[in-house]
Amino acid sequence: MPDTGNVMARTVEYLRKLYPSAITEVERLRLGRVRRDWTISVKQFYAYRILKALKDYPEGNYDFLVFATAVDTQKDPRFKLVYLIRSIKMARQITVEVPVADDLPVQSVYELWHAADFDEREIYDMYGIVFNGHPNFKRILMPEDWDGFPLRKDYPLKGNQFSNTYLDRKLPKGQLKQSKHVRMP
Amino acid sequence: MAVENAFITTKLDKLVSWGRRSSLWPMTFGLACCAIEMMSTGASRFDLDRFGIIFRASPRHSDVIIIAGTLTKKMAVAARKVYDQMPNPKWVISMGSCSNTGGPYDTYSVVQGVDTIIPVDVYVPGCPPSPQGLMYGILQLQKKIKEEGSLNA
Amino acid sequence: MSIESREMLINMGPQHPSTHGVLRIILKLNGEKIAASEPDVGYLHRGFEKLAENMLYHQFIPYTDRLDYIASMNNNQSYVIAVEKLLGIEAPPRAQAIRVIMSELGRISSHLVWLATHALDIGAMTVFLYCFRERETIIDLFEETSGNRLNYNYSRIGGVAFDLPEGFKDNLRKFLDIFPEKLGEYHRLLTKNRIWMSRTKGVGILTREQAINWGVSGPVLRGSGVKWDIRKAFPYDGYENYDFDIPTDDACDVYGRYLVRMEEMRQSRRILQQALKHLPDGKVILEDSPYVSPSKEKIMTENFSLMKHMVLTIKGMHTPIATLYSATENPKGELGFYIVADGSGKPYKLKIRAPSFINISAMPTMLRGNYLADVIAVIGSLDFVFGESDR
Amino acid sequence: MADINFFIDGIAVSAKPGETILQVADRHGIYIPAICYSDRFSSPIGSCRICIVVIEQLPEEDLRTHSATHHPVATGKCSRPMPSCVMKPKEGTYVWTNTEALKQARADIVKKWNRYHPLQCGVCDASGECELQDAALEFNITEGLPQDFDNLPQKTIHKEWPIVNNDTNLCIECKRCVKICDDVMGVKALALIKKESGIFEIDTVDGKPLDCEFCNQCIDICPTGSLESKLFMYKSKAWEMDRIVSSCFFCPAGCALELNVKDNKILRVTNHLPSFNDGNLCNLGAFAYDMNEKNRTVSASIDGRETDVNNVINKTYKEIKRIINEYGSDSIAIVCDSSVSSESMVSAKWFADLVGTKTLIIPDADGILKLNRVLKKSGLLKQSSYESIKNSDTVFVIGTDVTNSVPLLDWFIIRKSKSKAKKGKLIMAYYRESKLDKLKPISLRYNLGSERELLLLLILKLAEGAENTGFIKKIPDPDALIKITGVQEETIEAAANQIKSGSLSIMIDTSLLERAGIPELISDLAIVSGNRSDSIEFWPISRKANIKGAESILSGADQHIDKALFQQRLSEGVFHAIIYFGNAIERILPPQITAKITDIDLFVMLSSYKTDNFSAKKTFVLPVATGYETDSHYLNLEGRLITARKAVNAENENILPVQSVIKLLAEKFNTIMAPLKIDSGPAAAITEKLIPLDYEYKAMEEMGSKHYPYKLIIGHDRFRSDVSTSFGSGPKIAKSVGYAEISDRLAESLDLKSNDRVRIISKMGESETVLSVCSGLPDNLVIVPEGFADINPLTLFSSDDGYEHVNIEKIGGGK
Repeated sequence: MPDTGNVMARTVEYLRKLYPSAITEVERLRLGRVRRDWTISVKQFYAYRILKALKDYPEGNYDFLVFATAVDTQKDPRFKLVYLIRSIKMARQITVEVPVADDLPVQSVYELWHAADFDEREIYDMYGIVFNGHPNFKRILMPEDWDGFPLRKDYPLKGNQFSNTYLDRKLPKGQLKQSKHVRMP
Repeated sequence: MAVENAFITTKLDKLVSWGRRSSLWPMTFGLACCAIEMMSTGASRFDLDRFGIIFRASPRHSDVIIIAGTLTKKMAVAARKVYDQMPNPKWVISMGSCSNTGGPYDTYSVVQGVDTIIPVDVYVPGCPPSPQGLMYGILQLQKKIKEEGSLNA
Repeated sequence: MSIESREMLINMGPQHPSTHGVLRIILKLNGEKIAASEPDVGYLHRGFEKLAENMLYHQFIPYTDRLDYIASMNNNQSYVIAVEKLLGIEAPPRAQAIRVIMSELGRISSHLVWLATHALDIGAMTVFLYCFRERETIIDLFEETSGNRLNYNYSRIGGVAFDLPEGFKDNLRKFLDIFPEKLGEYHRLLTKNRIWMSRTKGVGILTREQAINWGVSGPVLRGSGVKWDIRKAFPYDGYENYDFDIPTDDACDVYGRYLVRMEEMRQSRRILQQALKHLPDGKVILEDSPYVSPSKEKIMTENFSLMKHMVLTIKGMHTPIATLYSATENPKGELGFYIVADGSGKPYKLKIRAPSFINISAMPTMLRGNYLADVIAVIGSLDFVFGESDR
Repeated sequence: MADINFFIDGIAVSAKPGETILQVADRHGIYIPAICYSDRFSSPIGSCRICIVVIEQLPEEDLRTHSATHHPVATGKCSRPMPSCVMKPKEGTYVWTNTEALKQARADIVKKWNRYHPLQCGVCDASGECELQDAALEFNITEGLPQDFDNLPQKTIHKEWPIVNNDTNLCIECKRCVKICDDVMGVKALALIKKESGIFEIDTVDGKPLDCEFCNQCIDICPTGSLESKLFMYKSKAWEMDRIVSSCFFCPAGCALELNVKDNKILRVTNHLPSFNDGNLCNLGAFAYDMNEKNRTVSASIDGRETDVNNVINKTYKEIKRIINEYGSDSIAIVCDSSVSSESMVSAKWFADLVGTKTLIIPDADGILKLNRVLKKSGLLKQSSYESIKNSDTVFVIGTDVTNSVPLLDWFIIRKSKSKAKKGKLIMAYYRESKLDKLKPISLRYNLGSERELLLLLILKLAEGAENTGFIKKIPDPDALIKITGVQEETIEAAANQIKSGSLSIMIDTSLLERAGIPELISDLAIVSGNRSDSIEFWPISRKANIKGAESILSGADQHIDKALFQQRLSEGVFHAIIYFGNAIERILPPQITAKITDIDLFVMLSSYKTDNFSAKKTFVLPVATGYETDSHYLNLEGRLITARKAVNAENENILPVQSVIKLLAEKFNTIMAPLKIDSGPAAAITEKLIPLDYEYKAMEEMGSKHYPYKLIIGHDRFRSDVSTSFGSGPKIAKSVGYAEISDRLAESLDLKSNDRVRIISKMGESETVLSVCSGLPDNLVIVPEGFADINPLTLFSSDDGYEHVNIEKIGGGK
């Protein structure tokens, strides 16, 4: 394993030099013996640039996107995009958080990491955040004619009117019946 | 004359249902965890072939469809289509809690019981049911076919 | 005379015997060759992440079984490690060793299922029967430990549910003794088999750069020549104490991935042997921790233990307010849990980084330019499970 | 005083004067565990000692050398553990909340509680919301104290108490129930009492079975399962129920509450929401929840025969059409109860517009509308707010027992008197003893019926000082007034001085306001008190939940007529059809009116509850959903729009929300009903122009005679049943039969005892009931409660003056 030293601090320093006002918060997580994960919060305006800079980070590219997801914070702005990216060479990873509003499209990172392909579609599917510059942007887990974004906090677990009548519309009449069993709440 | 006819019909009925129940060809409709147990049932240790059961991949070949796993709303449309493609007589085994009732997934995307979209003959409980359980379910179906007779199917 | 040719769209799945579940692929064919393809997933989307937000941390353990249901033990382990990290606790050494045993057994069993189905799809029926024979031995080991054949629900936050049963060590030792021979059997059947080689070599190429860019993990990544294993990079449950190698292959094709998995089974056996040899004594769960329910006996006799148990099962534990990602190396690849904890008994958000999901996304790259018949070879080599991919 | 700066756990904080350490920590987001503390109390109890902290007072030279993050172990100069809920911080001290010693001490306290705590979490109702359970986990108790099994303490289980089950074995003696009973409710029924065996137990103060307001507050605040509701016991576990945040609609206070629902059934009511009612609820809010199930109208019917809803709607349409064609649209009257939701009222008004009638009656809103008219003239009309009660210098209650009508206001008044600031004084003008008399107010105990005289006296006293004469055209003789009211002159003087002293909240019964002259007098009183619209608040008090909604609807409506006019037109035979929105019309309107209604051609009733003994020539009944079965809105006394959320599904598909029924009916008229728009109350225009109103005083007529020597009034018992709430079982458990109350002296003179059956006779008729003798009543009064099946006091009334002259006769012996 290469000598990484305090590589996380150096990474953040590098980013700060590139975009002085992009990073709003740096959080270093320590829970018991948890390994050193750093989390940086980035303004949406700089997000793509910061991620690109991380991918091209000279000491060891953050070339592996572990996952991208979103969190419905129920605050303003409503969502927070989360990218966890990893440098395989240095065996280090960094979390980039980008607060975004629910009505503004976000720049896709597909061009940086193709791994974002499915993840970004899933974020759209589950949260309704729209990405610009994605080659095949549509729902992924839910049917394409689905309405509603299930992982939003205001979406009920057991579904809404739309989801409960979804099959009524999809299957011919007379093929559906009420379930026999009764569920305890 | 009438008596003779009835005699022959009963015998034929028995013969047909014997034939049917002894060569149940299930359509594999493996959806989730239960599919693995269904595979185990068909594999070396439990060996479903000895019951005359050979898994088929095409609905056109099949007599019985084993719905093995969680049926989601996205998949339900396909499930119904596959069922409709099967020739009569056809039977349905619902394998596992998910396909029986929705199981632990009382969520927006899961069909709460496969019997809401296709008629089920045998429900096999378990999460997942053991291969023995599935075999018992299949034997129950054979019993059912025997008792129903071929004319009612 | 000229023959007019045009591209043809073929729909494969979601009900197809060799898609290993409910994958649908839309293939654009140029003659026999695949010009483009688009995998369509989500046919088994059950709402795991939404469910997790609506239940206590410990209630979610049985659900993790049903992610990658071929390697349930590994999922359990991965999830409880994530929660343990969040809480800042660590399981006792014996529990950690037991988890390692279970997860390595799970890896072998998962690879056996992969090999069985992969070979069956390509046409080798015998391997299917052989592999399931060996797998049943492992399933029996799991069954005597946890009580179930498939979804074990064995790991607990702070340890494991029960200690190993009597005779487990002997049974495991017996299995480990015969396993190399069986592995050799598979090699003899496939590795130098002409048909096998021509069906797999040079098929489904995913170069090193592509593999990293597509974010694939596990044997698929290692099959593209990247030496990356979470067990080595970010060790958990004492993996740093075991001596094992990370197999890689630079062929970047289906055959390379096959070799990697075959070798992984051998390495798993090595780990298992070490774990058996150095299995520590002691407790299997943190008994006095405020995050762990007391033992049944205590609950029935001591009111404070009963109260503790009641609160833990009704309201759940108080977690720190923190965000955390924790991953383990599963048979399919890197299974990670990203937990946003708001201090209550339920996760505010739980993202499951499913290896299958990401691995499927790389499939069009591998398929491009291959023949239609190679689709199932590529699918087999990716070894995905839809419980995990669609969640 | 300046803020006090000190440190909690090394964090610099500042306390406002009077704040305790716990409050400061809470404000700064520092967690200190506490069991007996609740911010619903005016002062801390200080009994559990879980909130202990150590305080480190360093000499000044040490202080300088220490950084803010130093740890107490370093100095060893800590105080012994002090309860932070009581301790006030001192400048520059270091407070440590979580040292190892404190953790140990807290664990020891919990161990002591646990020592003989029964091992019954599995069956205990509190399980899942029990604070002792939480403590066991929070302080991670892993070993217990040794138990002496030969000498297990045997504590009492009070199974004999009504509604409340008190298992003292589960008690941890935190005294929260004692505190809330005394401090918030002002009842003082419970106490921690030393028993003969030397053990302390929670028991009633007098040792008799509990006999109180049954407000559920002690049950709600009990940290363990010691106090439990018998209505809820063994019905469900806490975690199995969905908690639906809703609002109470039994009185116009509109308290927030949570309905605990399981299997489409409301099982209990809890409340821990931050709201203006601080989580407090009264007996109705807490126990009348099952009125959703009893005595319901579940199907549409025509003259008692059950039929399809659409059939009834069809027939209704045809009948209305026929009546309009024959007699014109003004022959249709729309009557609406004022305890129904705003949806009902808006629908009623909308339907009135649809059929073109000019008659819309909401009977109980008459008084409030009269007051509004007067106040608008004098420029005092505005929307009151609960916050202002807390700040006002004087609360003047006249002619109403707020405890009984709107308990929320009662709690505000009690809280005012209990709080340390002791700001504000209460003037209680009421003809009988009430709960608020415990607070030692300026008590104006007037003779029933002399409210006008009392107000006049106050105005005269106030006008003297303020040189504000000319309010009353004909000034009556004060001595005569004093004689009529029966109040001491000094007391009136004291009350007048208090009224003058600053901002004022006037609480007055709406039925009082219906009487001639009272609204004018109230307005005049406000003017001569020297207050302007920013420092005076009017609270028309009524039991009707949506009285403010009625006010809001009718303020903009030109159709409204009052009860008297309605009665007059009714007797003239103007009306041929009445459409009624509400329940049990015979209990809402006086019998003179209801008797006329029975003769009418068509009576359509949109109600949720069955009415057995009322019918017209044609009676159509359409079932409507209750506030539990559909989202409905009410305007509370503050004019705030409150929402009662749907908690359960209706029993069958016949039961529809009222607006849906009207929508179906409207479709027959080929009209499409737009979605209802419900807004909060009318914004009152305030003009700072005070116009003295002229009011001509006429001396009170003495109507009593030797045949009818006593005055009958409608009362409400402790367990405040009301027309609609009487359908629930909660009130009936505490009191199943309605009693007529008379004073002990009167009983003695008539040789009557409690439980005797008596006949009450008035000009209108007679009625039989059971007697209850109690003290604290004027001697000439008979009080009959409303809301009981066996007696309806309304049938005895001849006028709407609020009282009726009656006689009492004994029939036979007691039961």
